[in-house]
Amino acid sequence: MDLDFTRAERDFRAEVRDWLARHVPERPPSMDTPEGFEAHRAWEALLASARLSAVSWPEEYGGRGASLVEWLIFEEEYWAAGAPGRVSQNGIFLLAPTLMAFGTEEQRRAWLPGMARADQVWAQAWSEPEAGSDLAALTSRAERADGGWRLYGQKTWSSRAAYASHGFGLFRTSGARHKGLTYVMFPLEDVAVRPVAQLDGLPGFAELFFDGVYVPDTMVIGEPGDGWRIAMAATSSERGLTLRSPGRFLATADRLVALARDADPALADRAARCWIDAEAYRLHTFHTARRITAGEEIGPASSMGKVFWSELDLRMHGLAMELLGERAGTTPWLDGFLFALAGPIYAGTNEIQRTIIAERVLGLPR
Amino acid sequence: MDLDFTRAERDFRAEVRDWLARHVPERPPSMDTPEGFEAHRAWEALLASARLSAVSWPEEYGGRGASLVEWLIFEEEYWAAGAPGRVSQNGIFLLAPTLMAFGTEEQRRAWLPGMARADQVWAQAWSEPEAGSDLAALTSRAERADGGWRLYGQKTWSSRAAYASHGFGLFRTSGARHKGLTYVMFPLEDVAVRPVAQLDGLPGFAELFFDGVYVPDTMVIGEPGDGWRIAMAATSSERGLTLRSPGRFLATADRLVALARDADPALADRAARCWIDAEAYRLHTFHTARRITAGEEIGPASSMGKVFWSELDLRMHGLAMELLGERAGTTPWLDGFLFALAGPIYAGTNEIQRTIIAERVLGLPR
Amino acid sequence: MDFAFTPDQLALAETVRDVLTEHCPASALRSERLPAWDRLAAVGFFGLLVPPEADGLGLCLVDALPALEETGRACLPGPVVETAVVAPYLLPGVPKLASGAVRVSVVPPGGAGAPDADLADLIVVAAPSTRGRDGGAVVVGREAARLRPLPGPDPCRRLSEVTYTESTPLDRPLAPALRAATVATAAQLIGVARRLLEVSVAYARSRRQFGAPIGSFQAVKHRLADVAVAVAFAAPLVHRAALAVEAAVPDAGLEVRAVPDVGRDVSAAKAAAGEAADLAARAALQTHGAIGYTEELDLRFWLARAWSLSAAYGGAAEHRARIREALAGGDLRRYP
Amino acid sequence: MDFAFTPDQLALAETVRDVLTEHCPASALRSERLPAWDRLAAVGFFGLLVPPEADGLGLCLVDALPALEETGRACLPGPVVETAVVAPYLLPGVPKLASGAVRVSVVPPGGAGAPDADLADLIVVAAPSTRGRDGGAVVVGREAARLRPLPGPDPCRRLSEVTYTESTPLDRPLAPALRAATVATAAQLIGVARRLLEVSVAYARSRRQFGAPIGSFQAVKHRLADVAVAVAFAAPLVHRAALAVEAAVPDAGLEVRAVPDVGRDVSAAKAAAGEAADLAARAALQTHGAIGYTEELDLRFWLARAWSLSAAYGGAAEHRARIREALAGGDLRRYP
Repeated sequence: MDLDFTRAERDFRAEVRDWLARHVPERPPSMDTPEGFEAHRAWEALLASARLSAVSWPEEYGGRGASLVEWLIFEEEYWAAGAPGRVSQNGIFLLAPTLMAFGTEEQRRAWLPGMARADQVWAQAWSEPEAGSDLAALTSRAERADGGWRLYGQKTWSSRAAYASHGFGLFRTSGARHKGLTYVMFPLEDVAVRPVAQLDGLPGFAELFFDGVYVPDTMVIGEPGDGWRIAMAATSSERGLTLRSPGRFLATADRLVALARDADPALADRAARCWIDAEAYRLHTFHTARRITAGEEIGPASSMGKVFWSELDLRMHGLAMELLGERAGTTPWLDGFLFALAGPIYAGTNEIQRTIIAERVLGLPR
Repeated sequence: MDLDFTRAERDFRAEVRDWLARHVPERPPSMDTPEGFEAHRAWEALLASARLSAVSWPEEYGGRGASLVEWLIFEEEYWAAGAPGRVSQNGIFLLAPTLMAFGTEEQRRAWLPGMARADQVWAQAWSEPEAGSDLAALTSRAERADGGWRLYGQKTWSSRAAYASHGFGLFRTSGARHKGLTYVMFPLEDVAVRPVAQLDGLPGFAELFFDGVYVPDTMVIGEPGDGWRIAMAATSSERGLTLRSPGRFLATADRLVALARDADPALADRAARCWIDAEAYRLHTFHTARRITAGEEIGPASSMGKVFWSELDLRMHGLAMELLGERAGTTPWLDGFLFALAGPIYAGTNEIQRTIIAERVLGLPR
Repeated sequence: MDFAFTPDQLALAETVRDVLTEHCPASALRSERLPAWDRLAAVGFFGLLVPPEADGLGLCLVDALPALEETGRACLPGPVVETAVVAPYLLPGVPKLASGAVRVSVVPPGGAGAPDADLADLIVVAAPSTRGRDGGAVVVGREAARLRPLPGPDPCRRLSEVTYTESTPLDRPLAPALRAATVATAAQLIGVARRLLEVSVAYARSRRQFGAPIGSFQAVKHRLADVAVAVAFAAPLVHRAALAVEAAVPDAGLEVRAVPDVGRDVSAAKAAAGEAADLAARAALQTHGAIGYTEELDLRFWLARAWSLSAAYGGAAEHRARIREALAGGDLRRYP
Repeated sequence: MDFAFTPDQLALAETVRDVLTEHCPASALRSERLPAWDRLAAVGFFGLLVPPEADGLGLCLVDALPALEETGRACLPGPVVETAVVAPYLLPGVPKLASGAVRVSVVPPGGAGAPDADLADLIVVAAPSTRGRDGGAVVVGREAARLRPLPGPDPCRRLSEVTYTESTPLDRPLAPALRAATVATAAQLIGVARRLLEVSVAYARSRRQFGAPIGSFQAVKHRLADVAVAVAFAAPLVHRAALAVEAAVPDAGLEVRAVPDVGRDVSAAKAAAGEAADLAARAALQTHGAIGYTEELDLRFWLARAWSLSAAYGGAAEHRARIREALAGGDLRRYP
C-alpha cells in the first residue's frame, strides 16, 4: 500500500495545472441559457484541442488513454482551477462508458470524437412522469419500423435537453417491468422539447414528447430488450466514479474553509468536518480506482459513494448559506446550494441507495 | 395566553424547594442493589410524609390534589435539587393513572395509599420474549379459576422486578392480537423472578415466569378482555406527561451547560442547543398541560414528546461523555449516559413513535 | 399560567387566514407584488400593534402572533413584519400607519439590505452593527433613497441595498423593535414550515412509486414525522419569546415579571424556527423529488421563503452564538 | 499510488484473525484478562514494529494496520496498542519486547490513566500535556508504580491512575509514538465498528417483530446503511494516516514525500473512526432493542470498547478542534 504519485502522474498534474492556468475563462453565463450553452460548448472544444475533454478515453476517440488515477488528478486540477461546469457531462460520463462497454466499434467511431469536441451535446432521458425513482415502470415505447424503430411516449427530467442535439434513454420494445426495455440514442431535432425551469428560473431540464420519431437500428446500443442490464451498468458507473469526482468536492471544501476562517468556531468546526470528509471521499475513490484497475467489480458499493458525496455537498453548501446569510445571493454559493439540493434526489434517490446498501451490500432481507 | 405563575403556584414552588433543601439525601446507592432499593424506599416514605410523593393525587389517597402545572413545578424543583430517582415510578406514574381511570374505588383505596408510601413497590410487566415492540403478540395467559385467575407464561424487561413486591401487565384470556387481553395486578412473591443485569452490571430488569400464580378477581382492572384499550390509555400517559417530566431534562441541561462552560466553543454550542431544547420541552409541556386541563385529548401527539425527550436526553449525555472523555466514569454522567441510551427504545421505540406520528398525526397511509 | 392562544387571538388569525386564502393564492405570488395588502389593511391588520391614540388597536405582539404565522403560511409578499411590527415600535406617530396606507421597510444592524424597499414609503436604516449595542437608526423617505437590488433566493422578498441623501434620526430605541421583528419573523417561519409539511404530506399521500403511495414508505414517514416534531417544539419557543418581549417591560397592573434575558429568549425562538423551516424545506424537496425543483410547482415560493426568512434578522448560528455567550455568563434562570 | 493493502499485509491480518477467533472468543472476555496474548506472541505479533536488531520484523505501522483492526474486531483485552505499537517507538532496546514477554502501558499527555496497567511490566508516563509541545515522558517499572483504578465503561480495558516512586527518563521523542498509537487505536475502532455492524445485521435478519424480520423495515435498513457508509469513509482516513506517520520521515530509497501536516491527518483518522464506532454502537443498540443492554449479551463488550477507545488518545471533538486550528493556519495542502 502506498499513496505516492508516480513521476508520470506528477508530470501529468503539472501539465494540466499549467494548461488550465492559461486557459480557464472567466465564469461564463449558466449553461442553461442559450449564450451560456454556446460558451460552455466552446470551452469543451478548447479542452478537446488539448486532448483534455475526455482524458481517459483511447487516443483514437479523442482522449489520451489516461489511467483512472490520472483522470482523478485531472479532475482535482480542473475544479481547483475554477473551470466551468461540463456541458458534455451526460455524454462523456454516462453515454460514453455505455458505448465503450456495449456499443459497436462503428458506434464508437461515429459518436465519441464528436462528443469529445462537443460537436454533439447529449441529454439523458431516463425518467418519465410516472416512473421517477421506479425506472422499471417506464412506458415510453419503441415500435419496429423498416430498418429501425419509431419512438412514442414522454420523458421528463431530461438534463441539458433544452439546448442539446441528441439524447439517449430506455424505451419499451416488449414485456413488462425490467424486461423488454431497449437502449436507444436519438436526435433531438424531431422530438418536441418543453423546457422546465428550475428554482433558479433556468431550464436545466426538459420534458420530451415522442410522436413516432424514427431512429435507425444503428442508434440502438446492445440487443433490443437488453436495455435494463445495459442501463444498470451505466447507472452503476454514474453512481460510482464518474458522476462526481472528488476534485469537485475538494475544491468546494477548500473554498468553504477559507470562507469560514474568521467565523464563529462552531461554524468553523463544521467546515473542518466537511474538509476532512472531502478528503475521505478522495481517499475512498483512490481505493476504488485501485480496485477497478485490478479488475474488481464495484457493484452496489458505489451506492455508498452516492450517499456520501451528495450529503457532503449539501452540508457544505448549506453551511456556506449560513456563513453568508443574506449576502449568499451575491456569490456563486447560492447557485451551488440550489444545485446541491438535487444531489440526494437524482441518479437514484438516497433512500433507494440506502436500501441498495442494506440489501445488496449488507444482505438484509427485502 | 400568559406564562406567569399564580401566587399559589409560586408559594407551592417555594414550599417544595424549601422542603427538598432540608431533606434531599446524599446520593444513595443504585436502586438496583438491595441496599439502594431500601434507601430509595425510605426516601419515598419520607416524601410521602410531606405529601410530596404523588402531589397530583387526591388527598384521600395520599396526595394533595395539585394541578398539572403544580406537578410540573414539583418536578422541576425535585430534579434541580438533585433528589434520588423514583423507585415508585412504575406504580405512581403508570399503574395509578390506570387505577384512577379504570379501577374501582375499592382498588384505589386498597392500593394507592400504600403505593404513595412505597409500602408496595410495583414492577411493570409488558414485554415478552417474542413481543418486544409488538405488544399485540403477547402470549402469557390468565386462565379462569375459582373467584379469580391463574397466570401462565413469561414476561421480560420487567423494570424494578428484582426487588419489587407487586407487578402489573397484560395476560391473554381469549382471542388473538389486540383482542382478549386482560389487565392484571399480581404479587411477585409467587412468581419466579430472574434478574437480568444491564450494561452497568446491575439488575434493572428481570424476567418473570408464571406457573399458575393465582390472583383473585379484585386484581383485574376493568373488564376481562378490555386490557388492550386500558393499557393503551396508560401507555399514552406513559409517553405523554408523566413518564418524563421536563424537570429532569432542565436539571441535566443546567449541569451540562456548567460542564461545557470552558469547553471548546463547538462543544459549548451543542450544550447551548440542548439547553434551549430542554426549554422547548418545558414550554411544550406547559401547553400540553393546558390542553389536558381544558379537557382535550392529547392522543398520538404524545409520541412527539417521547421522540423529542429521548433524543435530547441522549444528546445531552453523549455530549457530557465527549466533554469528560476518560474521566466520565468518575462522575454520575456515565450512569446517566447508559440510562439515556435506553430512552429511544423503551416505552415504544422511537421508530414506532415516528410511525404513529406519521400515520395518526399527519395522516400518512399505513 | 395559561400557555395557549386566546379565542380572540385565534379569531384574528382566522380572519387573516380567510383573507389570504382568498386574496393571496399561490397564483398571486407569480403575478402580483402586493397581493392582499389592501384587504389586510381593511381588516385592521396593520393597526394591530399601533397605539390607540394613533388609531390602532394597541395590542401586544403575542396577540398578533397567530396572524403573523398565517402570513408566513400564505407566503405573503411585501414588508409585512416591517410595516406591521417594526413601524408601531419606531414610528408610532406617522399618520395613517394603522390604516396600512404607509409601508415601511428596514435595514437591520448588520443586515445586507431592506426587504421590498421599492414598495416602501419609509425605510428605517440602522447604524452598522456594534455587537449588542444599540447604534441607533435613521428614517429615510422612499424618494431620498437610492436602491440597489441584491440577488437572493426569494422572488417575493427582494432585498435592496439602501443609500440615501436625506434622513431623520430616530428618537426611539431600536433594540425592542428588532426583538419584536425577530420574533415576528420566527412566527412567519413556523407558518412556512407548517405549510411545507402539509404540502409534503399531501404529495406523499397521492404520489405512487413502486406500486404504493410514497407516504407508505417508512423513510418518508419518519422524515415527515421529524419535521412535525421540529415544528411542534420550535413553536412554543416563539410564543414564549413574544410574551418575553412584552413582559420585559413592567406592567402597571401586574407585578414586574422576571424575564432574565429577553435577548436569549428571542434568539432561541429565531434559531429554532429557522432550523425547523429549513428541515421542512429539505424534507419537502426530498419528498417531492425532482418536481420540487421546478418553477412550475408552487413549492418553490415556500422553499425560498424558508431560506430568506431564516437569514433575516440573523441566522440560526448567529443566534445560537448569542445564546452560548449568554449562558457562558452563568445566568441560567428561565422565563417563566 | 496503490491505495490497497498488499497480500502480505492481509495475510498477516488473516493470521491474527484466526488466532483471535480461536483464542479470544466472546466467552473469554468474561473469564480472562489476557486471552490470546501468548498465541499472538507466538505468531510474532508483538515484534511486528520492533527493529530487526532487537529481534523484531521491523515493519511499518501500515503493515500492521489490518492486524490491529482485527484486535479491535475481536475486542482483544490488554494493552495491545501500547505494547505492540508504542513500545517499539519508545523502548526499542528493551529485551524480549519482540517476543511479547514484556507488556507496556501508557499514560498519554492529558490522559486520565493507563489502560490495563496492572498487567503491564513497564508504564510510560507522559508529562502533563502542554498543548502541542512534547513534554517528554518517563518509564516506570510495575513494582515502582502505585495504581488507583478509575471507574469506566469498559470491563476489558481498565484504566488506572499511576503514581510512582522511581522512574527513568525517556530519551526518545514522544510525539511520533503517540501519533502511531492514535492511528492504531483508530484502526481498532474501525474493527469494533465493523463487528458491531455485522452483529446488528445478523440480529436484524433473525429477529422478527410485526410478522417480519426487523431487517426488512426501511428504518432499520437505512440506519445500518448509514453505519456502513460511515465506516467505509472513515477507514481510508485511518489508512492514510498510517502512511503519513511513516512518510513524514524521509526515506533513503525514495524522494522525500510531502506530508503537509501529519498531526492533522492523524486527528482526522481518530475523529472519523471514533464517530463511526459511536454511530455503530448506537445503531447496534437501537437494532437489538432492550436485549442489547443486558450483561448476558456479548454485544456489551463491543459497545464498551467503542466508548473507551473513542475517548483514548483524545476524543473526536478534541481532534477536530486540532484540525480546525491547523486549517485556520491556512495550509490546505493534502497528502497525498
